[in-house]
Amino acid sequence: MMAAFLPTLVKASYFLAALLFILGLKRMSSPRTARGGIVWAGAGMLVATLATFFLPGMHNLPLIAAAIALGTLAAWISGKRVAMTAMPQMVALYNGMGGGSAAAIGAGELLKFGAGEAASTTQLVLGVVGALIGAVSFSGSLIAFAKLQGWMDRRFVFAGQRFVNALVFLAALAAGAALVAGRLEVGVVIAFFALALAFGVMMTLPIGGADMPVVISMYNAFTGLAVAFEGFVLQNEAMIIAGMVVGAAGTLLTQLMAKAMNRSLANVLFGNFGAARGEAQAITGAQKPVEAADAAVMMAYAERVAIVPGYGMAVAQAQHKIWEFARLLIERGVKVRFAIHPVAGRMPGHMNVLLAEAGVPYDLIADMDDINPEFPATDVALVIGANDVVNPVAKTDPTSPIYGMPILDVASAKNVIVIKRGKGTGFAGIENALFYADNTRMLYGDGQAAAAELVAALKALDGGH
Amino acid sequence: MMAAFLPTLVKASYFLAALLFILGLKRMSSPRTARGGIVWAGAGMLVATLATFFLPGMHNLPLIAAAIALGTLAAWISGKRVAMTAMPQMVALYNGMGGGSAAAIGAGELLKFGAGEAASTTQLVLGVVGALIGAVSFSGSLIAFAKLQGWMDRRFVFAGQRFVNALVFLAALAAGAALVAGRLEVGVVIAFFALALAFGVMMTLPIGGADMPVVISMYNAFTGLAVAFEGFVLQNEAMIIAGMVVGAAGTLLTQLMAKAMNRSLANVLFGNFGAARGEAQAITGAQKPVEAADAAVMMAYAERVAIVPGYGMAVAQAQHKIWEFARLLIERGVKVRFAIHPVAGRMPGHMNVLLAEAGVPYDLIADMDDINPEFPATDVALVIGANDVVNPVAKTDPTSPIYGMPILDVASAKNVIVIKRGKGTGFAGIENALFYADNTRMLYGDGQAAAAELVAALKALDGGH
Amino acid sequence: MIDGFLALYIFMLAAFTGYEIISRVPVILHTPLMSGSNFVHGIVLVGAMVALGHAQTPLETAIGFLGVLLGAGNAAGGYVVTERMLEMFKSSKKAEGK
Amino acid sequence: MIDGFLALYIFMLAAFTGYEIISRVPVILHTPLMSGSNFVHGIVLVGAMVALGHAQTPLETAIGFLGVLLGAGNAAGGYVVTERMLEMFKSSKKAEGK
Ligand SMILES: NC(=O)c1ccc[n+]([C@@H]2O[C@H](COP(=O)([O-])OP(=O)(O)OC[C@H]3O[C@@H](n4cnc5c(N)ncnc54)[C@H](OP(=O)(O)O)[C@@H]3O)[C@@H](O)[C@H]2O)c1
Ligand SMILES: NC(=O)c1ccc[n+]([C@@H]2O[C@H](COP(=O)([O-])OP(=O)(O)OC[C@H]3O[C@@H](n4cnc5c(N)ncnc54)[C@H](OP(=O)(O)O)[C@@H]3O)[C@@H](O)[C@H]2O)c1
Repeated sequence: MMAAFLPTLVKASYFLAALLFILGLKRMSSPRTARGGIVWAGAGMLVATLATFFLPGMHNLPLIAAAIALGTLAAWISGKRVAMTAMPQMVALYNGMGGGSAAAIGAGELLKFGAGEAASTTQLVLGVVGALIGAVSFSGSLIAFAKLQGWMDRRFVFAGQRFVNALVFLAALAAGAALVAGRLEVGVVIAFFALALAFGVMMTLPIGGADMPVVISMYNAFTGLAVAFEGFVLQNEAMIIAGMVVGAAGTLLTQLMAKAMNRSLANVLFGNFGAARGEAQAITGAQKPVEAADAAVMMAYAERVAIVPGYGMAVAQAQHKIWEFARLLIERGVKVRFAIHPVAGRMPGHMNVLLAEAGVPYDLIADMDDINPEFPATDVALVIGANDVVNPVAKTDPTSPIYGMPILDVASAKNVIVIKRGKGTGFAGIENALFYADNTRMLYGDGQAAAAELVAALKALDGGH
Repeated sequence: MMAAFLPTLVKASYFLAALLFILGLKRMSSPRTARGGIVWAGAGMLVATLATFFLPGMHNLPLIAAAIALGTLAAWISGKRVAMTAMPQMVALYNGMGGGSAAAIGAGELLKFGAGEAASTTQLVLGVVGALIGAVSFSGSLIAFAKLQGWMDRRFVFAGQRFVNALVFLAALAAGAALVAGRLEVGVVIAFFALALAFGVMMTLPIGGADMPVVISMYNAFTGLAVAFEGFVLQNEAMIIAGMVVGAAGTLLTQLMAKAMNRSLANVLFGNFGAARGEAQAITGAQKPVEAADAAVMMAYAERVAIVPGYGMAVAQAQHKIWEFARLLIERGVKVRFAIHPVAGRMPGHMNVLLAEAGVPYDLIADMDDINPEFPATDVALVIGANDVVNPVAKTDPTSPIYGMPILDVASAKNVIVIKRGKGTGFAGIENALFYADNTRMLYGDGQAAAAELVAALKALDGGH
Repeated sequence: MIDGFLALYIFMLAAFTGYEIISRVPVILHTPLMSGSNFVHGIVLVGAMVALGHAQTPLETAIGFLGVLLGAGNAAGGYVVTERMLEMFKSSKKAEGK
Repeated sequence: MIDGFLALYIFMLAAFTGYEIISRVPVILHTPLMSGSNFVHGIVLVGAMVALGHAQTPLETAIGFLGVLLGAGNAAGGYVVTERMLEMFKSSKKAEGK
């Protein structure tokens, strides 16, 4: 219906937009060109949006402009204000909005078809499927947002949960089938969307907050597909292509993210990972505490120090203090490097983002493959709030849930100092043999406070200036 | 015109074919899966060809079957019989046939449009452009074939050649424009094709035989584009997609091939590379000959020997004798490896193909990056028929045409023995400082004969058994 | 008019394109790239604009308005967040380019 | 009916697909891959069959016959040659897979 009215210039704008999206994503997937990528894609979006105003036969132009202004303003401000560490939930929120928009398009078209507008079977089927996926992505993403934001701390698990979820999903499918079969009544449409939205919520509830980045990536791929399918209903090539590209790219990205965490997607979705599990493997020995002053002295007179940050540094927001401490060491002639594990923290690149925020220059940051061979020549490895990513069990115990994940080999450093608050486990919920090793000393305390003590101790060493 | 009559099953076959082509190419581009790739693509071709017989409204079915049988038989037999080293020219030949087929489709459609069949401007334009490209690829590929086959040894160069070529090309364009403008008379069609074919010939004539792999790859991309454009005229999605994929892949491949030879595509096409050039840089010193018997003794008592084959080994068909010699060395406990430069010979993978043919197991074959660090610990590097790929000038002389090309670092081996017939230069036509180095000895003679002498000498050492 | 088969071809090609583009991405770019592709499907805004532009009943208008609002949020929010994240990688530019 | 813009989209996506697929190929596979893609455009045979199948005048029939002959040669020859070349890489399979 739409394609026939599209004047050439609008069509050309859409083509340009699709091209810029692909080129932009291509650039974003390489570190050297990543920053330009979003600008290219942004230009494409601008062109396509502006061109759409010039489609013939468009009514409600002021209303459209108002809705755009409102949505843009709200998202822009929230996106600018939010803290760097809250990025994953913002992505979830905006992604959910996209899914909702696709679902709304689907709803509108279904109502029109119900009112007698002609549609091919393919359009009807894809319209329904797109609306289903979009609605699931909408409500699921909102739950993911709420969890990451800390509004919903608990994981909601009950017996027979999977069975109930499957029932709701089948009911949604049945309602969709009724729509395709021609029962395009308002009641059926409402039931269909209610069921789809409910399924999105229920599917996301039992998943632990730390698994959310993977789940958000999956919903991102969902929204892409929903957009592609609704694009077919509207016969809009730019939507079809952009949506499908994101659908495929997002699916692969989801798998890559799960793999980086040494998990499978099925395990993330249904595995109830992070729930209380059987008793942890017993580890002999004791944790040996150390005072901040002693730790500071050890590092002050070391030749090489490697700092290994983890999720705890993010929680404590200790990156600024740690960088201050590192700078003091560097002034004393100590060779300091930051060692980053690819899945340290709760989202890929989490540590890089935090350290960049604190102003750590990039040449001091080493990734796993570069620094692992250097640990044996390192005098002190300072672990701050990292746990799973330095757990030797990943190499030694085949029954461990993190078995097989490559780790930062801090255990081979001459001395290890670990900053954490107590005996808390990490994301995987397991004991860490590193903390009991002979060459490990524990510096208990909140990450930021402990780092501040180290700084103070070091300054005292230099005569308190 | 065609799309409307396509029954669903035929359409589905075409879709399957396009999918299999892409998946097949994907597999072919990774060494582990390459062999399966061609089978996948072949299955796609079979499905699409069979399905086409079931298109409604097809006449001349026996004629079609006869033409297919004839073409398949001739190509199949020639392709099976030809020697492994003649592969590049066979690819040229078959590629030219594809270009010719696309041009024939274009000619047929142009005649039909002339006879009053309706066509959109886009169809007309793409039909003409596709026919032009196809015809150029056809005649150009045949010249490439003739040159590689040794039927046309000379490079045909004359003053003002580029100017004449440009004129012919412009004339072909003008004829094409006339066709697009509606002058679809048989005379114009004939003139158009005659000019296009002439341009293909003239463009290829001045290019040296050794540059042909790159040129063939370019014509391969051309044929792909021609097929895509004629596919649009026929409204056949499988042709459009397969053609365009090959067009893009072939373009990139052409660039990669040129780059592997340290050349630019423009340089290949217009550079007259390999023509007589200014005097070679003077190299002091003399080539020091060695007898086969002495060379054999040196290697018999060596610990490590690296064999470096080049184009001369292919010319002399010396791979079997060399492998026999290497086996004798291995029996004596010498560690032997073959060192392969990526562009040794006259086509990428040339040496790998020859050595595989002779039965050399793959774990004895090392590529450049692996073996270069090992040359200093190598007692004897035996160079057979290689020249440019071991020329140190590529590292030392910025004015050299091969400057910047990575080379096999044989000069750092303790001793170097070079088998070649005399003082002939290699593909780049330049002197080689390696042949004058203190630790280099020249074993003059045809590659196969010299290898046979080495074998005989080694057997004599062992007491002539 | 894009019929079923044509759509299938476009779906297939777009899927290959998306898949191949991502297949070499390093781990630290996973989050920004997720955000970037999240922005790209903000093109849904264009479809929502068309839906609202052709809405006739009040219900259709309301749904269309919601669609445009959400779509604009997807696009704008996706852009800002991605841009901010990639900005963080600024200092990495030289080091990563080696 | 595939109109101009739709063709443009398909061209663009197919080009990206082809480009991305090849962009990581090792040097020793250049020749077999050239040969393999040469085989793939042998699909021109299908178009030539249609042309001959709809030929009416003797000239059209002759041109169509030529087209099918050449197209079949492209497909069959391309297959045999590629298959033979890749066969040579058989022994490499294990070593390369590492
Ligand atoms: N990066 C990703 O994309 C991603 C996404 C999802 C999941 N994951 C998973 O998350 C884990 C990441 O490993 P990780 O080593 O970074 O973290 P972790 O294993 O989760 O360990 C974090 C440690 O920090 C300590 N901690 C918490 N708050 C602290 C504070 N305020 N001050 C000081 N210490 C504090 C905790 O011990 P105390 O309680 O004793 O202080 C805890 O042992 C991996 O298992 C990974 O698979 C990663
Ligand atoms: N692989 C590709 O894709 C490709 C494609 C096109 C061009 N090229 C270019 O080709 C060159 C390849 O280098 P290369 O080192 O392999 O070869 P080369 O530089 O061409 O040298 C070949 C040498 O073999 C000797 N030779 C010829 N026939 C012989 C015989 N029957 N017995 C013994 N020796 C014989 C010749 O010297 P005598 O005459 O003294 O015997 C000559 O110096 C590079 O410049 C490359 O860029 C490569």
